[in-house]
Amino acid sequence: MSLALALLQAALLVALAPLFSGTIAAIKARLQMRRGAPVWQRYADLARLFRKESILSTDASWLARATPYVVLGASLTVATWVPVLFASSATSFAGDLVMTVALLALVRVLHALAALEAGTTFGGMAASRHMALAALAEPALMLSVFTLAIAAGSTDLARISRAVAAAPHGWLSPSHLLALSAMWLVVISESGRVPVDNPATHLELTMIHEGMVLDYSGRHLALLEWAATVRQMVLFTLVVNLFLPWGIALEPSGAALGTALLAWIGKLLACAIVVALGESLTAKLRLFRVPEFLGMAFLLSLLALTSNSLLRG
Amino acid sequence: MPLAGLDGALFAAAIWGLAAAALFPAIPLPSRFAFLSAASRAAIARPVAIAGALALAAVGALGLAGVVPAPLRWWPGLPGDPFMLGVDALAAPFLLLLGLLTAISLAARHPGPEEGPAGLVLHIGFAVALAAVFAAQHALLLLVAWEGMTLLSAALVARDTRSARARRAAYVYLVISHIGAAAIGFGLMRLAALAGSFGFPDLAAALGRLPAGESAALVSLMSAGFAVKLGLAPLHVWLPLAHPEAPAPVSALLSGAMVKAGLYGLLRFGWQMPGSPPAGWGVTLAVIGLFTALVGALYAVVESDAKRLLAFSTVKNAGLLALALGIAATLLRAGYVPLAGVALAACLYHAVGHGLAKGLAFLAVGEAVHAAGSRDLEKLGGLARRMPRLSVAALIASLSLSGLPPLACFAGEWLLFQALILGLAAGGGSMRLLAPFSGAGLALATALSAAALVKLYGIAFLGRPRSAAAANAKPPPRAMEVWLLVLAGLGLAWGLAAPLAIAALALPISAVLGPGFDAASLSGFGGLTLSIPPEAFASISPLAVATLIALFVGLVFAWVALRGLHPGVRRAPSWACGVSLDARMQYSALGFTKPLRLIFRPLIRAESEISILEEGSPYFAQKYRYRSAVPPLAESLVFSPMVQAVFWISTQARRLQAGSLHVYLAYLLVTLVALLMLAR
Amino acid sequence: MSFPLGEWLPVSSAVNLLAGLFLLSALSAVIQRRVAGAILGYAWNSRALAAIAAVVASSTGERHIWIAAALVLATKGILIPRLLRRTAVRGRAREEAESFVGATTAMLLCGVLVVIGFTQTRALFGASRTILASCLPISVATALVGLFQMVSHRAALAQVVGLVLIENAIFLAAISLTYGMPLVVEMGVLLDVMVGVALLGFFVARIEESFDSADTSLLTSLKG
Amino acid sequence: MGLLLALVLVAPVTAALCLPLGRTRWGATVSVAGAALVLALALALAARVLAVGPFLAARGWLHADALGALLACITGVTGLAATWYARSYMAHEERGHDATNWASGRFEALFHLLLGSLIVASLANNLGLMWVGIEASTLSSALLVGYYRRPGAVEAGWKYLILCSVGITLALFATVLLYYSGIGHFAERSVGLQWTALRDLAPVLEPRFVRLAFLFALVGYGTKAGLAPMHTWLPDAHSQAPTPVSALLSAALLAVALGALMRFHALAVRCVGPGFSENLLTIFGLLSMAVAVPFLLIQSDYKRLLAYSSVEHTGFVALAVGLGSPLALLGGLFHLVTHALGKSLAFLVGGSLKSALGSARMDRWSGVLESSPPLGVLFVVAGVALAGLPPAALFLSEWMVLIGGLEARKVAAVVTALALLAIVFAALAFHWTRMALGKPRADFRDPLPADSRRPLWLLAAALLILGVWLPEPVHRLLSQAAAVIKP
Repeated sequence: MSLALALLQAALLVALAPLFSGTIAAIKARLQMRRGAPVWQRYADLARLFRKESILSTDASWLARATPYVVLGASLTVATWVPVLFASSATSFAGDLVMTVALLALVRVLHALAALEAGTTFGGMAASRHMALAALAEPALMLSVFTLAIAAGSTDLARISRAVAAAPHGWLSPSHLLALSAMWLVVISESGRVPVDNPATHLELTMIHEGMVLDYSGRHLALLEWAATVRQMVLFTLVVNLFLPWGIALEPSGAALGTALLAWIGKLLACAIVVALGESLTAKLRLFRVPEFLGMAFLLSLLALTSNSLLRG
Repeated sequence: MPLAGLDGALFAAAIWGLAAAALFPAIPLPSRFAFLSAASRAAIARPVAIAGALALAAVGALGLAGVVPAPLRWWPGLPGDPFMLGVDALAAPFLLLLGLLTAISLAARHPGPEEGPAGLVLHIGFAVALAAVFAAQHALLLLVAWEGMTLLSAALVARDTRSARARRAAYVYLVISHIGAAAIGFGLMRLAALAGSFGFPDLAAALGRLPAGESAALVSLMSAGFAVKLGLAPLHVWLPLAHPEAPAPVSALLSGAMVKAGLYGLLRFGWQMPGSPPAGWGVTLAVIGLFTALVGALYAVVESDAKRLLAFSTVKNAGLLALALGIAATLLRAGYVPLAGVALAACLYHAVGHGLAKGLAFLAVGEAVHAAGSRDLEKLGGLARRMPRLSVAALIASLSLSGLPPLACFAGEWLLFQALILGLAAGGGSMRLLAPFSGAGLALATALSAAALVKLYGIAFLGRPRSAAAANAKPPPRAMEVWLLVLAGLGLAWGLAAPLAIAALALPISAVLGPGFDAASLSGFGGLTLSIPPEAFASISPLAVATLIALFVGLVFAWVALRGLHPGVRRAPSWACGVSLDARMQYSALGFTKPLRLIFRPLIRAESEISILEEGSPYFAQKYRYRSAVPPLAESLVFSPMVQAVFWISTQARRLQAGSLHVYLAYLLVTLVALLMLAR
Repeated sequence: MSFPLGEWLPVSSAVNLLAGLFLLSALSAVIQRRVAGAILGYAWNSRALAAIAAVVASSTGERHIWIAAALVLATKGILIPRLLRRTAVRGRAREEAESFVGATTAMLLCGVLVVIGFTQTRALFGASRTILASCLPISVATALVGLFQMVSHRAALAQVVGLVLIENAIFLAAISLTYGMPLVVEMGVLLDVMVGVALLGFFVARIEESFDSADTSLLTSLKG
Repeated sequence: MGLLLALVLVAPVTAALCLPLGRTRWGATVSVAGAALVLALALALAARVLAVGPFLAARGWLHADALGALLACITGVTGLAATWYARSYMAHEERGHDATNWASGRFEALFHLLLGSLIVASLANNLGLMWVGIEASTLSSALLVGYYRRPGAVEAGWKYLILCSVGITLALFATVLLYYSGIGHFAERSVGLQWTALRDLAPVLEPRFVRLAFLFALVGYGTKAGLAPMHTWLPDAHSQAPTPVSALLSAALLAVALGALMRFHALAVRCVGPGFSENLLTIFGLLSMAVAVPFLLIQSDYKRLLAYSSVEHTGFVALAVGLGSPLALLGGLFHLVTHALGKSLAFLVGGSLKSALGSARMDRWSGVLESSPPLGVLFVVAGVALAGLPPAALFLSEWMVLIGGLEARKVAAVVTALALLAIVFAALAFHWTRMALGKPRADFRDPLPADSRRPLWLLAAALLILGVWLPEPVHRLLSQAAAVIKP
């Protein structure tokens, strides 16, 4: 039963991930007075890519072929225990928040390595920037994890969302909000959005994620892109369901799950709007201003943690 | 115990086998024994040594199972009790690690034809000394083994006798280690003198009798000595100098096993003593460890010599071990025994895990760069296509050392994070400040070393070869690659079976921590999950994660295959904006870490200058030179001032012997008069 | 064996007189600027020593001290000075044996040394005024003075003189304190002294042949 | 008894034989045989002492106790190694540019005179005779130091002779004072100089004079033993003397002089209690170690380096005696043995390297290990030994002393010693890594036959074996000698 639920949640994430990023793009287009592509565009792209043949560099080793599959596999693995609708999962014994962060790191490392396969300049550039920014994002991420874990008394995802949901106004505590904002900044940078990265560009000066997949094509590219959307979906789901677990189902009843589904979609929509607004209003930062951005995230999370332990006396 | 007979025999066989294998080729024979030429004797000695090493590993495993072999004794004719080699719970995991690494590093040796047996002799002798360090149960013997270990490893570091770099490395290493050994020796012998015996229990009793202040000072002194071997900053300077210079198999042993000797010493003489760990020991160790981890990771990122990079990663992991140990001690003093147990489990598990991973890394990368003829990443590249099996081993090593799940170095960090979070939640006094910074610092260090290892593997093994030598590098002998894959398998097993491994470490942990915590309680579902009591605070399962990933990969693959959309792959040269790609267009190792180098420039004082060699048009000069260097701050800030001071004093003092007989006579006169006036 | 003070007074005063002469001759050797003068001072120093030995011998009536006195006179009083003089004449050592310190400073420093020698040894005897009570301080003082001679003088031979002065001082101690050590020992000692001086003379010749000078302050090629 | 007299007489007789034989093939052979005989008799003596305990001979002039036997054995071992090596070394030297125009055979004769005087000094019971022996050693070794007619050698010989004569004279003063301190307690005066007699009467000796005597002995015999600040002759003499002589000076002569000082110390301990002389020895020991450090750190001449290392090691032994606990004394005496082995090995292998590289300047030495593996290995063993690392025996002796000091609760002294030892280690490691490793020199030619290395291999083997196993008789001899110094 609960295993089925876990798989259902994973399926939901995987299925709706392209839609989510499509939605963000669409909202952005509207905000910029463009008609823009339909929200389904991402699916069309993926389908097209799957049909195209895959070309790899003559310099690439076996790693280049393995990476897309492993990346997608790891993203799916994470997806199985992220609390989407139901605040418990059959696979949560296998992974907690730290494991989630670590698996995302695994994905990142494989991405970076694959980017170096072709021996081109763009790949190296993107990989180097990716690893550098990730290194800076990591401490902030870990501290907001600390804050959550201490508040909930656990690093287990389901327990966290349950705990926050159980405390009626738990999410109002300053430490919680600070951690949330820190987490938000980290998620923005991790999922490669403006102002850290610009998903809609191939300008060598700015691109990070695009640069890493530049030498992929066909189904490999499809898999990577799909995995990227899944990862982005997972991150935002984590934000909304760990920090603001409103309406999440605490017991597996149909009604509860229904409300949970609606709440989840609503919250993600809100996220999409906020992201789109942000991307329309702010310009991308120069690469060497990004550390300040992440430094702020670190500061926020540190404040969150200290205020947490201070308020707990 | 049914094994009672066997284990003693195994232990004796391990020690004497290794010792005999070390001596057999070393003894100079008259020429009339030509049939026993040194080379042929070496050929006999190597398998013997491998067997001995495996026996040692078996002894270690048995020790973890609680089977303690009868100790070996002999009487060196000195006053005091006889020398004694034995295995106890604490020594067992280290012996296991040492045995495995020694066996594989010996098996993976493939010296050139011109090389004499000296290398092999030193290699085995070094292993013997290490085994003696871990198994010694006699203070003086421990000191002998310790110094012997230093000496032999220094000889191995200076194996390439012509290289000035190796010579300097060996010298710095010798001196710093000797100073550490002096500190250790003083502590041990002070206790021995008080106890009137060299046995460890008596030493502990003697320490217990000392007044608190003095015992704390003594323990701290010894800990400082052991910290040198562990390579904690700023005493780590010798490590990145020495480890890379030795041949690859020896570097594996140095970084994999010898560094752990420092940890062993800290555990046995810093902690496992009455009244220890003294107040502040844990906090100090944790702070130093955190600092070391960051220093190591940062310098690993900016290093572009493959083996030095690995050495700095060793420094980072040494820092992590010290951090875990310090956190454990702090938690223990704050009274949270189970949490201390968790941190300690993290420490011991990571000690072995890192040993396996780093051994593999040095063997694989060392061999690769040896084949490619340069340690400089800027001259490497594209090795993965030229030595695929080796590259698998190297990749596994790199990913493990980046602390990624489900590999050998992840579970340890996970446990440490849990200990930090729980310690913070429990709000034990100093933890409140320590935990957040440790967590953040640890995350940063891990991410940085991940960047460093991506750089190592990505630049050396992927992309295009950056030099002719790298372009036609030949893979090492098949046998060696097989051995590397065996070691890789061991590392994988250690990672996937983390819960079982930690349960297996229960004995040493409780030997250090005392009762009140059972590491076996950390593993649940019959070793499937690693979970934190009480009430399964959180749990992970490397094995399940691996299975899930494999499952999904399989599914996706099957799906793609079934849909049958262009299953094949077409190969084409990389696209480089239309111009033909050459190796100099790829990112260099220097360029790869430029963002981090710029970001951390204020800390590491990285220097760089661009000079235009040939002016072309104002915007496009024809030739640039870019020079970048990261100065070794620890040397320039800590050590060279001391050295300069010593030398200044010496130059002044040398005036005593100015050559004038009259002055010499005056010394006599003055001494005589002074004695007459003062001493009579 | 102890010696009642009353019946020894004359002897002890005689000894004191000679001991004073002994010390003065040593001091004269120190302030001499010419090697020959130093040697002369040494010769008188040795004769005073022989005289003291004779007095002690007559007072104790021990035959072997007579022998010792004779030996001292023969070797130290006559033989060694002659040997030294011969070396001095043969070599270039005839030039000024200038010392690092002027005569007056030398005098002052020697004074200090003598005082030290006296104060540090006189205390050993408390109030008693036996022969040795006056002789030991003098011998220690002379030893220090001799050492000072070696420190302050440049000429190799002057240093040799300082050395043999110290040996005299010790002989004084031996005779006055213990009425002579076993004869065999004294013979051995004297023999060694003879050989030593001969050897020193030999080296002086070597130095002059290798360095064209007897100024030992030039011998500073070995340092550090 | 006969054994003692024989032992004392062998060397002089050999000397007398060597003089006429000259540099025929026989000269060297006879001298080696003589040295071997000395060693054999010394070992026999040690065995006898272990069997029947100490005994007097020659009407109390000589006596054999554990300390004397130990010193005799040290002298014998070094003497044999040196003469054996000298067989090929001196032959080569005198073909070389340093050729002396002295009558041939003089070297062996002088060498055996030195050997004999050392044996006498270590076995004499009569303090006067001991003094004569040491003085004789000064005279004979002065001629050996000045053996080459270089100006440097003459200068070194002169300084050596002057300084040691002064020292020895002060030592005579000490003897006189000691004799006086016991006068009146002895029926016939000739006994009054016998060390055994004085030892037995020590409690009733006149303490004020014993103290004064010890002061003079400390300066006098200390000069001979190379204690700072009276050590100044040592580097010059060691660097200028022919290599085998340097070995004997460093390994045996210093030990014997220290032995004489130990005998005075033993009397002082028994008469005025341990505090007085032990503190002085501790101070001078540490001072010697400290003074040696800068010259070890900055040094260009190999033999001077070894000389300063000798100063440091003598100081360490003096410190051991000063620390005074049984274990410290045992370790100190053991250190005399191990240092003798290590230092003579270092000197002799240095002699080969010097003649192979044509200079004793260390900046000319590099890549020894590669140039000549056997010499290189011996060289490294010597370095390891002098630096006090296992498996060389000096590691054990040093730590025995330090543990002994800690047993005696003299922590400050031990800490200082440890710090100094660490710096000395840094210095030696620096020089040795520079010389043993690095690019081999093109002009490296080892002119000596391979069998000239046999004594060196034996010395190295002894060092390493003693490092892991101290045979029981040696242990007994050492502990009895320690008991001689301090009951």
